[in-house]
Amino acid sequence: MTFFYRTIAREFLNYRRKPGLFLNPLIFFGLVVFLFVVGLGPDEAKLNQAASIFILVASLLSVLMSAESAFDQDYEEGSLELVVVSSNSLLIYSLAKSLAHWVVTFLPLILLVPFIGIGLFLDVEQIWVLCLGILLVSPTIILLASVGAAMTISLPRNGVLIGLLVLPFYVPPLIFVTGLFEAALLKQNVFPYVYWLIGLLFLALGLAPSATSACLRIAAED
Amino acid sequence: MIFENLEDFFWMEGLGPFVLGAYFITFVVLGINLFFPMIREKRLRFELRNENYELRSDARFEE
Amino acid sequence: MFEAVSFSLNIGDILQVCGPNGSGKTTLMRTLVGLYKNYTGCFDWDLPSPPLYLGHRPGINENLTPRENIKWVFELNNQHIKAADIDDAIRQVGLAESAHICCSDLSFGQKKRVALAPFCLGKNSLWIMDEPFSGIDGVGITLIEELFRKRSLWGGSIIFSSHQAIPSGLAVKKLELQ
Amino acid sequence: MLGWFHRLGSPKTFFGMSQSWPKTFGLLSLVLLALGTVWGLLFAPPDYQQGHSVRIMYVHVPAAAVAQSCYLIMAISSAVFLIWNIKLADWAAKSMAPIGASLAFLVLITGAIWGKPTWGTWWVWDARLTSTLVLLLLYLGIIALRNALEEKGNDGRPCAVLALVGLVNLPIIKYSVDWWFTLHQPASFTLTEKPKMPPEMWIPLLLMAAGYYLFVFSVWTSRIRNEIISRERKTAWAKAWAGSQ
Repeated sequence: MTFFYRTIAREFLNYRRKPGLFLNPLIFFGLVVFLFVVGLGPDEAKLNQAASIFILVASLLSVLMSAESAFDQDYEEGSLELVVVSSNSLLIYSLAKSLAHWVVTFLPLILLVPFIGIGLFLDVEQIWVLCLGILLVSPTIILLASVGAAMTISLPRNGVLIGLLVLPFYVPPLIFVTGLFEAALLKQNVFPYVYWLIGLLFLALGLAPSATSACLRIAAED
Repeated sequence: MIFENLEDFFWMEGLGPFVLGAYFITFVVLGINLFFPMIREKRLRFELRNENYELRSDARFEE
Repeated sequence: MFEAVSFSLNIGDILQVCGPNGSGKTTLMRTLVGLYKNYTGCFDWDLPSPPLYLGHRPGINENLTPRENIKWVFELNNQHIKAADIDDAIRQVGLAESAHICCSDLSFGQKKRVALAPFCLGKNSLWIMDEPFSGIDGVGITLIEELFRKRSLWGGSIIFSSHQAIPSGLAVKKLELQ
Repeated sequence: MLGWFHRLGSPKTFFGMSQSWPKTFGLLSLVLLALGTVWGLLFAPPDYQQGHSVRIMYVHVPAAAVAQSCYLIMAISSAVFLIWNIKLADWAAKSMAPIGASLAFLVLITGAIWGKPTWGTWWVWDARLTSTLVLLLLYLGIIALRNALEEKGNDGRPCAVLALVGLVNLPIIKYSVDWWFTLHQPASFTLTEKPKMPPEMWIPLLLMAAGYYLFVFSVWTSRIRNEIISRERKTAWAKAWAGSQ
């Protein structure tokens, strides 16, 4: 367990020294949302209908952007080899890295969402649901992105490839989140969607780290 | 036989182009599937034969 | 790649793996630490702790300082190390002035020295070092030799790879790879 | 059993054993496909609702089933490769990916052609079509990853992991997509769910399905054989193979 905390601490130190690693995706997120708004026009009803979805999609894209290099540095420097040699669990290592990644990418996003929501004429309840949706879906997204990053670790310029690999896996969480938003908008029961999202999260938690660590081991042993 | 003549068959009450098009595309896709491995097999045989030939001629050269 | 390699090592032995480029020195090193699985054969040793490994890529994070990097190497082995000891090691490898700056500002040779610093402190009974002498200046080479000498006196074993001859009079076993 | 398994895993044994498979099964499958086509086009009755466009079913539905089976086979091969480290299984998974992708593509195209006269548009975001699209994307991702890895000289283990993770994902996608579309539109009438299908409709369907399966098997073994030859080109038996004929 201590290895888990130490890895997280090291990641945070790394992010603090290189803020671009998590600020760039945030800026990218802002740009995508801004362009969407410009494209849709200032019509309040139109914006209101589409806002939740494009905020969510923009956050997915921005996270995918930062995830592509999640393990690149460790691989190129040889830190990954040291972890493999040192008989520490790669599973814990990848989980710790995912958690740190989540904290620096999605946490600021969730804090940013209320302000963007006010700017897009969402009412308080919609903003709540939007935050809840992102909160529930983001760990799944991060875990899946880390699998993609670990698979393509030894490949240069892997951004588009990760997108292609991860996209099919993003479909179910995305569907349930949009379902959640719609149910909230129509004042229906949102709990089935919440349960589904939690279920998907647990499934991802059970499978993704082992897939990630398997791929990391393969990369280190190549 | 459902159709009375060839024209009926190609027309299929207006649906002929769709139905026959679907069958056509199916066989094109299957044909491509069949074709590629065959081409590759030919090329591999050719390459390997050439390698063999070069090896043998090298050996002769050394003698 | 190489075939039919066998060697045995006693406590305090230093083994140099030598051979021309492409003879499989790095592969042998990686096999020994478990980074290369595609081999047949076996090696059995009785080690109280995992070997300390210096790879082709030294494992130095650019965004961390030498101090933090060295600490991380020991944390990986669940060894707690005092801050004073780390500073001492940094002084030994001659980086006392650079202990606070990020490794991205260090030269290649200096990074190599950072990677060597854990070897000044490690209690691990076996060192496995892949090309420790590459990219390092004359002072660094004598430094490593000094490390080796102390190490073997203390009863630790070292396996290292290098294609160059070691100038000083260390008692070194040699393993030639074709 | 295990010994037999290992012998099958040896490229040389498999290569010797499968000598006649591509041709035999290929011919057999072409006969079945031809029979099914003739029956489906000429003898099967038109549907009372859809008319003659129901004939597209005979190429569309079996292709959909086979495209999914291909994925299952690929995933099983990948698992065998990861667990027992049998290289042949990796090559088998590699050989299956393009076949599965082309079949998924075929399903989409024939589905679109069926949709035009039936729904009035080439494409609807129908559950079945959408999950097939995702299946196609999964295949394309695996193929792209494989190409990128082989360019770097790495083996296909990450691909195998991806195939296995995808296998878990497929039913989830299927379920979630189904659920989403039933929420968004009333259930459209489907090709397969017929209350009673007369034998003159399901017999050609069966013929086509068997034909597809045999066809895939034939192409698959042929691709595996090519893979074996190109990897083992330095061996004596590979050279002997090139010299024969």
